[in-house]
Amino acid sequence: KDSGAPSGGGTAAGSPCKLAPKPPAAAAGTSGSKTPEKADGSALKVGLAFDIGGRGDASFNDSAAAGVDKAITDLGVKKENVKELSAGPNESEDAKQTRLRQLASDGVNPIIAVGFAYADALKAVAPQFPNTKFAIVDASVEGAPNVTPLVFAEEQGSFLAGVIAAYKTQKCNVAFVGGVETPLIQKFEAGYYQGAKAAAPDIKLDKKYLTPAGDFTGFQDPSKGNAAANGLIDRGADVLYHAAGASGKGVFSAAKAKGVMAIGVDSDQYNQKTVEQERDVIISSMLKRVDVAVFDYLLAVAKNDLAALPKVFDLKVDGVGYSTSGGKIDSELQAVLEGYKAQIIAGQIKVSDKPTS
Amino acid sequence: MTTPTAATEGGVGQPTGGACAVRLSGITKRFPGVVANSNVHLSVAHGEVHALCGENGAGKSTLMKILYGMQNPDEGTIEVNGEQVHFKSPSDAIRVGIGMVHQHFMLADNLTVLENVVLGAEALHGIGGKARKRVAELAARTGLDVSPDQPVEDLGVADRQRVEILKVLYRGAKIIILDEPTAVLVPQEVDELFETLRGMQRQGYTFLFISHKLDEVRGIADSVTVIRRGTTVGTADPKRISSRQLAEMMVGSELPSPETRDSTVTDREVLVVEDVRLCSLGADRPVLDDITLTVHAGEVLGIAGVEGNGQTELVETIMGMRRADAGHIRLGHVDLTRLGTLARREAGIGYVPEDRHRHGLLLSQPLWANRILGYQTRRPTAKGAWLDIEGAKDDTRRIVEEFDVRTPGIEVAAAALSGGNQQKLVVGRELSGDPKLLIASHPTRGVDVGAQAVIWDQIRAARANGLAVLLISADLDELIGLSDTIKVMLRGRLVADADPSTVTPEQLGSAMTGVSGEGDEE
Amino acid sequence: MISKDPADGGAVPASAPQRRGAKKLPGWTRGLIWLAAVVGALSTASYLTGYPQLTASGTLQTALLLAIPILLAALGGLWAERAGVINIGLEGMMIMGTWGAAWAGYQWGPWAALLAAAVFGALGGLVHAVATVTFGVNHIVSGVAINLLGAGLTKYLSTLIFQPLSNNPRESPAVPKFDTYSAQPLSDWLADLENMQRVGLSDVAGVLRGLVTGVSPLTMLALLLVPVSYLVLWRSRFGLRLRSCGENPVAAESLGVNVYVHKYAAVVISGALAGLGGAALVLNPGQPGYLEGQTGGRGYIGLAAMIFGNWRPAGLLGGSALFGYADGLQLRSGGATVMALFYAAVLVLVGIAVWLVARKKLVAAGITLVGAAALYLIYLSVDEMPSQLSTYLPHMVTLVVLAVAAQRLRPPAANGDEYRRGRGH
Amino acid sequence: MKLNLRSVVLPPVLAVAFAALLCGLALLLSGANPLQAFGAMVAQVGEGTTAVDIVNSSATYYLIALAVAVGFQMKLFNIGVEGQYRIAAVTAMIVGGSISLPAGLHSLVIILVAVVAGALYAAIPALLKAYRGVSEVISTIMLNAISLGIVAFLIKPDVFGVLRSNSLSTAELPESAWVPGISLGAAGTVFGLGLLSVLAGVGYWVLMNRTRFGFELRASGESATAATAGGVNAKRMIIAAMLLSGAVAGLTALPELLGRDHTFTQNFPQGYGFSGIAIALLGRNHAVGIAFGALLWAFLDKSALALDNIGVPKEIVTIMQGAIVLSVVVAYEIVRRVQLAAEQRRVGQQLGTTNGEDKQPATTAGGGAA
Ligand SMILES: Nc1ncnc2c1ncn2[C@@H]1O[C@H](COP(=O)(O)OP(=O)(O)OP(=O)(O)O)[C@@H](O)[C@H]1O
Ligand SMILES: Nc1ncnc2c1ncn2[C@@H]1O[C@H](COP(=O)(O)OP(=O)(O)OP(=O)(O)O)[C@@H](O)[C@H]1O
Ligand SMILES: [Mg+2]
Ligand SMILES: [Mg+2]
Repeated sequence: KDSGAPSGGGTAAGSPCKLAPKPPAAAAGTSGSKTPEKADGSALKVGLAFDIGGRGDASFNDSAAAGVDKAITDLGVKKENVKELSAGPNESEDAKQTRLRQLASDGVNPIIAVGFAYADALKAVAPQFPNTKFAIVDASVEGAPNVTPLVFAEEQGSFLAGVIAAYKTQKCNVAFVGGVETPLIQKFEAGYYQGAKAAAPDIKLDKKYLTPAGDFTGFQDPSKGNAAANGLIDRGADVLYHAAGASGKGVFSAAKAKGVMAIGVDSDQYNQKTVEQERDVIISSMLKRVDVAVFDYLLAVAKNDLAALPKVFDLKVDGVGYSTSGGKIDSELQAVLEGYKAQIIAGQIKVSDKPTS
Repeated sequence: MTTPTAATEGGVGQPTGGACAVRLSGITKRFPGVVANSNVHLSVAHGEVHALCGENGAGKSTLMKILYGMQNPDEGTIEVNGEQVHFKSPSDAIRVGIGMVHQHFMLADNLTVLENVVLGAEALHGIGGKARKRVAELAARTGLDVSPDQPVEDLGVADRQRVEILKVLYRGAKIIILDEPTAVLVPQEVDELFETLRGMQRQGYTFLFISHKLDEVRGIADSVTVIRRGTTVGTADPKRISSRQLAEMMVGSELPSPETRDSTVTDREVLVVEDVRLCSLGADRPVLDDITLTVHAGEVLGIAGVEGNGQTELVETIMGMRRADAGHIRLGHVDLTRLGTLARREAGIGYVPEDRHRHGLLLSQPLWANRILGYQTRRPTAKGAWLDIEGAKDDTRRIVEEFDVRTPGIEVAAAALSGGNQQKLVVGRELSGDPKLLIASHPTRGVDVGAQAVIWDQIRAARANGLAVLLISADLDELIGLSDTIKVMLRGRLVADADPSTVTPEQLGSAMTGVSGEGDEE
Repeated sequence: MISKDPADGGAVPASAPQRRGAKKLPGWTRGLIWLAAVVGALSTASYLTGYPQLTASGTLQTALLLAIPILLAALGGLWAERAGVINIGLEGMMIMGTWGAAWAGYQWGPWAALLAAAVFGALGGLVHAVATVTFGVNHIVSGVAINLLGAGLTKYLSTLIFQPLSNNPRESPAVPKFDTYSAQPLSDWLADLENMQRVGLSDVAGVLRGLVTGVSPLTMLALLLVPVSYLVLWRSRFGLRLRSCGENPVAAESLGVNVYVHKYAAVVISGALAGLGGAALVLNPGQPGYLEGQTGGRGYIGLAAMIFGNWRPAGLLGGSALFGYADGLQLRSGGATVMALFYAAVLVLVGIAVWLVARKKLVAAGITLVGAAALYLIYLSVDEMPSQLSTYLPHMVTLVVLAVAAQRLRPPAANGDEYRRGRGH
Repeated sequence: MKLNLRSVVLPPVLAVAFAALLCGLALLLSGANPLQAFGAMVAQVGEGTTAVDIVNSSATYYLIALAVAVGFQMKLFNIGVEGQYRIAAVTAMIVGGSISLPAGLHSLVIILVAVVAGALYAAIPALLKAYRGVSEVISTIMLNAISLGIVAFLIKPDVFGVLRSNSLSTAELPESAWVPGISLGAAGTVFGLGLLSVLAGVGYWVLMNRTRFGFELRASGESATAATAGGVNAKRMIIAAMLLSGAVAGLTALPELLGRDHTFTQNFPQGYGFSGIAIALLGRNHAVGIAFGALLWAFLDKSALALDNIGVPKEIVTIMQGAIVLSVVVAYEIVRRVQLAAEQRRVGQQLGTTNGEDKQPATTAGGGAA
C-alpha cells in the first residue's frame, strides 16, 4: 500500500533560487485604509445574471454573489429585491439577451452580468433600456454608456503569486496550469511569470494549458488538471499556480501526492470546502475580488456616483491580492510582497497582461 | 421418452388410435389478418418420413414452428408420443425430443460450427472439450468434414445444411422436422441427404419433411399430407400418387411444365464473355477461370453447377458488381468490361438476382418504388435527374396485371408480399424496358407451382421476341426444360456442354460434380 | 456423388475462403508482437530524440489513469453490442455513474461508490433495454435520449441533493478515495533501473513501473474486467447465448435461448460498466467528486475504442490504452514530445515496410515508406506542434491508426437490428 | 405515402403529454409547482423576443438536423455535423472578414465558403469510410474534437483572430456582408437567413423524394446490396451523402453569424450537433417532421430561461427533451405496430385468406413486449 507521503517527487534535482534583491519595504498601511462608506441601498432592486454555474460555483459567480450579500448586510439592500438568474451550458447568444431583458423589463436596476460571455448580449440589450444601469464583470462594452465594466488586473495579483512561488521553490523551478487558453487566463500566466522572474531572474518556468480557447472542458476536468500537474512536477517544478477552475482540484491533489506546493486562484482556496483534504499544499491564493467590485459598484449606484469607481480593480484598490490563510506566508515574505505591491501601485513595475512567448 | 418403434405404418396417416410420434389436432393459428393454420389435423407415425406439401404461404412452416414451440397455437392440441404437451418455447420441444431444421438457415455466421451446435444445449456437454468430442462424433454421421472451430460463414450451403442437422442430432432429437432442406441442394447432395435420412430412419428417427419438389417427396416419404390455405386437404400414399395429382391437390390446377417447344435461337450474338478471370483475396485459385461463352438472341443458355462453383460470381461479374481481373464482356457491340452496373443495365441487361431480398427488393418501400430500382435513369420511371413517379406507378400497375402479382395495391410495402409474388414483381420489372439480355438466377427458387408457371411463361414469351437469357438454376428440370444450350460449371470453369433435348438430370448432376470425365452429351 | 476430396471434384465451394488459421499466429501472440514493436519504437525514439517522457513511468501511470474510464465505457459498449444492441447512450450512463458514485461514496466510502455507480449506470441501461428490446426503438434514438436524460437527471438531482451539502449545484462534496498500492520492492527496483537511463532497459522499466506503481483497486478491477469479460462472453454458456443474440437472434430463439432476457442482461451490464467508468472519474486521484460536465465525452470515446478494438476485449483495451497514452503524453509533456511521437511512428512505419518487403508486397511497402518519409519531414520541419492542436493528439492518433490499419472490423451481424419473438422466418 | 393524420400527429402529442407528466412529477418531488412551471413555459412565448428567438433557433436547429438526416437516409451516422459546422462557420467568417465585395454578393460568397468548408471537413470521414472502411462513427467523434483545436488555432491573434476585451474572435464582418433580418420591433428580429432553412427544407424534400439522387440515397440506406444490384455505386453514394451532409451543416451557424453576431467568438455555443441528431430523429428524417422537431426543441431550450425566472430548476428542460425523444419514438413504434397489423389484416382480407368469423386478432399487436 502506498503511504500518503510524497513518492520521490520529481526527477530533476535542483536547489532554491538565487533571489533578486528584495524590494524596499512598503510604507505601512497602503491598503485597508479605506474607511467603510455608508449609503442606503434599500431602494435598489439588484439583478445578477450569472455565467454557467451560478451561485455556489466556488468561483467568480460565487464571489459576485458574496458582493451582493455584503450589500444586503452593509447597504440595506432587501433580500427579496435581489433576483438571480444563471446561464446554462452551451446556450446561445439570444438566451443571454433574453435573460438580461427579463431582468430589465421586470424593473430590476442595477443589473450585474457576471462573465465576459455577456459582453455581446449587453451590447445589444443595454441600449434598449437606457434608464437601467448595467455592470459586467471581466469585460468592457464599448458604446454603451449605461454599462459599467468591472475588470481586474489579474496580472498584478498573479505577479505576487509569481513572487511567492520564487521564494518558495526548492528547485528554482515553478509552473503554471491554465484551464483554457483564453486571453483572460493568459493574463494570469503573464503576471505570474513576470513576478517569478522579478524575484528570481534565473528561475525556470513551465506551463500547461488543458484545452485551447473554445473548448471549455478545460475548466471542468480535474483528471486532466492532475495529469498536467504531474507532468510539470516530474519535469522539476515544485510550485504550481493554477487558473483552471474546477480542474485546479486535480492540480492540488497532484501537488499533495508528490509533496510539492500550489497556489490557488480567485478566492481563498485554503478555506474552500471541496479541496479541504489537499489544503496543506496551498501556500496562498491569488485573490480576484469580484465581491469587492460588485459591492463597490452597488455602493456607487446607491450613492449615484458611478464615476468614483476605479477603471480597473487592481492592487491599488484591493481588487486583486493574495491570501495568507494556512500560515505559509511568513512575515518576511509578506514584507517582500508588500514591497513589490507598492512598486506596482506606484507604477515602478509595469505588469504586462500578455504572455511574452 | 418411449423407445421409438422401427416399424413403418402403411401408407396412411389418418388419425388412428395408436401412439403416434406426433399428433396435431385442431391446430389454428391466426396472424394479423391471416389464418396461417385453420383446424389442422396431422398424425405422424413412429419411424416414418412424413412429407408436408403445399403452396407458398399455405402454412406448412407455421405448423412446424408450432410443433417446435416457436409459435403458440391459438387453438388445438399437440401430442408427442401419446402425451399431450404445451410448448412455451423451443426448449420445451427440444426436451421432448423434437428438432427442427429451418427453411432459412438458422446459423450465426460469425460463430464457429461448435458454437452454433452447442448453443442452447450447453447443459448436455458444456461448451468445451467434451462438447467438441461429441460434435466430432456426430459430424461423421452427417458427413460433415470441417473443423468445429471454423466460422460458419466459411462453409458452403451443403455443409451448412449438415451443421443444421448436427444441431438437431446433438440435442438427441428423435423427431426431426426438415423444412425445405433440399431447396438449395443439387441432386447428388439431395441423394446423399436422403441416404442419411434413410439410415437414421432405420435407427428409429421420425422425420417431418417439407418440399416443393414433388418428385423428391415421392422418393423419400412414407406418407404425404397436403395443406392448402392453412387447412389439411388430405393425406396420401406417395407411392400411389403421381406428382401431377399431388400438385392438383395442392392448388387445384394443372402442374405446369418448364419445357420449351420450338427453338427461337438466332445467330445474332447478344452476350459475349471472353476469357474472364476473377480472383478473390486469400484464395489460391481463381474463382472464375477462362470463362468464355456466347448467348444469342432468342436463346436460353443454362448454367448448371453445384452451388458455390462460381455461378454467383459469374453473374455478378457480368453485372459489374465485381470487376473481372482479365477478359472481356460484350453486349452486342458495347464493351461492358469497364462499365459500372448501372451502365450495363442501361445497355440492356435485366437481372433477376438469386436472393431477391438481398439483391432484388427494397423491402420496406412500396411496390412502385421497387419498380424504380435499377431503372432510376430511364423512362418510364425517370426523366433525366428527376423521378417520374406517375410513370413508375402506372408501369407497376401494368406489371401487377401482366404478371399476376397478388397484392392489394401498389402502395403496400414489398415485404408484405409472399415470396412468389415478390419474385413475379422482380421478373416483371426486369423484363420491362425491352432488355436485350436477361440474367435469371434461380428465378423460381422457393416459388410455388402457380407462380412458377407465370414466370416460365413470361420468360418464354420474351425469348420468342428475341431476348437472350442466361439462366442459372439448381432445379435441373427447370434448367433442362427452359434452356436451348446448357453449360456445366465446376470450380470456376465451364467444363462441359450438354444438349437439353437429350440430357437427363442424372447425367447433368454427374457432370456438375465432375464424376464423369470431360466431354458429355450424346 | 458429393465427394469430400476436392481433388476428386467434390463440392468444395470455389468462393468459400480458404481455411483460416493454418499459418496465422494466434491473436494474443500477434498482440504481444505488436506491443513489443511499439515499445521498441518508443524507446528508440525517446533515446534518439532525447525525450524520456515517451516511456517515463509517470507517462504510463497517467495513461493508465486516463484510460480506465474509457476502458470501462468501452467494455460497456462491448457487452451491449455483442448482444446486438448499439449503445450510443454510454455517455449518459457514465454521467449517471458519476453522480451515483459521488452520492454513495460521500456517505459510505469508495466501495459503496463503485456499487452505486454500477447501479445508476445499470438503471440507464435498463431504460435503454426497455426502449430498444421491448419497444424496438431505433437504438441510436434511444441512446441519444439517454444521454440527454442522464445529463438532465444528474443536474436536477445535484441541485436537489448536493447543493445543500457543497453549496454548489454542480458539484458534490469531496468523496473519499481508495488507497493506492504499489508492487513495492518491484516498483523501487524498476525505479532504479529507469533512472539508470540505459537505452531500452530503462524504457521497459519505465513502462512496467508505470503499470505497477500507485495502482488503485479500481484500476485493478477495471483491468481485471477485460479478461473476465472475455471469459464470460467467449468461454461461458451465458456468454455464448448472449453473443448469439447479437449474431442471429432468430437462430438463438429457435434453439430455446430467451433472447429478451439475454439482451436485457447485456444492456443492463453494459450500463453498469459504463457507470463504473463514471465511478472511475469520481474516484481517480485529483477528482474531488461529482462535477457537472466531468465526463467530457468519454462515453463516446469509449464507444470509439470499442469499435477500434473490433468488438473484442483485448482490442478495446488496446484502443483505450492508445487513447490514454496519447492523452497522457500531451497533457504531461505538450507539443515538443508529441513530435518525438512522430519519430516513433516513422520507426514503426519503416518496420512495417520491411516486413511488407519480406512478404513481397512491394507496392504496399512503397506506400508505407512514402508515409514514413512524409512524417519524418514533418518531424524535421516542425519543432513543436501548436498547443491548440496537440491537445487533440489522442484523437488524431486514433484517426491515423485507423486509416493505416487494414480494416477488417466485424461488428456483430445483428447489431442494431430489431428483434421480436416469433417474427423470424 | 398516404398521410394518416391521426397516426402522424397522435404519437407526438401523447409523447409530449407523457414527458410533461413525468417532469411534472419530478417538479412536485422537488417542491415546485408544475402548473406554475408549465404556465410560465407557455406564457414565455408571448413575452419579449421569445417567440422570435424560438423561430430563429429553430432555423438553426432545422439546418443542422437536415444535415444529420441526409446521412441517416442512407444509414450513415454523421455525428460529425458538430465539427463540420464549426469549421465552416470559422472559415466563412475569416474569409468574409478579409474580403470586400458589394452587399449581397459578399454574403453569397460567405455562404458558399461555408458550404464548401463544411463539405470538405466531411470529406475526411467520407473518404476514410469509402476507401479505408473506417467507421464514420469513430472518425467523426475524433474529428469533432479536432475541430475544436483547429478553430482555436485559427482564432489565435497571431493567426486570423482578433482580441476584443477578454475574448478571441474572428475579425468583424464589414457591413456589406450582413444579412438584414425582418424586424418586428420589440418582439425582435427574425434572421434573414432563416429563409435559408426554408429553402434547404424544400430542397431536401425535393431531392429525397423526386430525384434520382435521393432515390439512390434512400435505396442505399434501405439495402446496400439491393442498391448495388440496382446500379448504385456504394462508394460514390457514401461520399456524396457525407459531402452533402457536411455542406448543409456548413450553413448552420450562418443565420446568427450574418444576422446578428457578425463575428465568430470563442464563446460560440457548442452542442448544436447533438441537438441536430435528436431533432432529426424526432422528425423521422422528414422535412416537415424535422421542422416541428426543431420548433419544439427551440421552445424547450428557451423554457429554461422562463423556468429560471420563476425559480424552478431549469434542468427539468433537459430531462423533458430526453423524455420526449424517447416517448415520441416509443409512441410511433406502438402506432406502427398497430398499423402494420391493420395492413396485414387488409392484405389478408383482400387475398381472401381471412376467415369471416375470425375474432379480430388485434391483441397480437405490440405483443413483442417482454
Ligand atoms: N410471423 C408471422 N406474422 C404474420 N404472418 C405470418 C407470420 N408467419 C407466417 N405468416 C403468414 O402465415 C402464412 C403461412 O406462412 P408459412 O410460412 O407457414 O407458409 P409456408 O407454407 O411455409 O410457405 P412456403 O412454402 O413459402 O415456405 C403466410 O402466408 C403468412 O402470411
Ligand atoms: N417476420 C414476419 N413479420 C411479419 N410478416 C411476416 C413475417 N414473416 C412472414 N410474414 C408474412 O408472410 C408472408 C410471406 O411469408 P412466406 O414465408 O409465406 O413467404 P415465402 O413465400 O416463404 O417467401 P420466401 O420464400 O422468401 O421465404 C408475407 O405476407 C409477410 O407479411
Ligand atoms: Mg417461407
Ligand atoms: Mg415455409
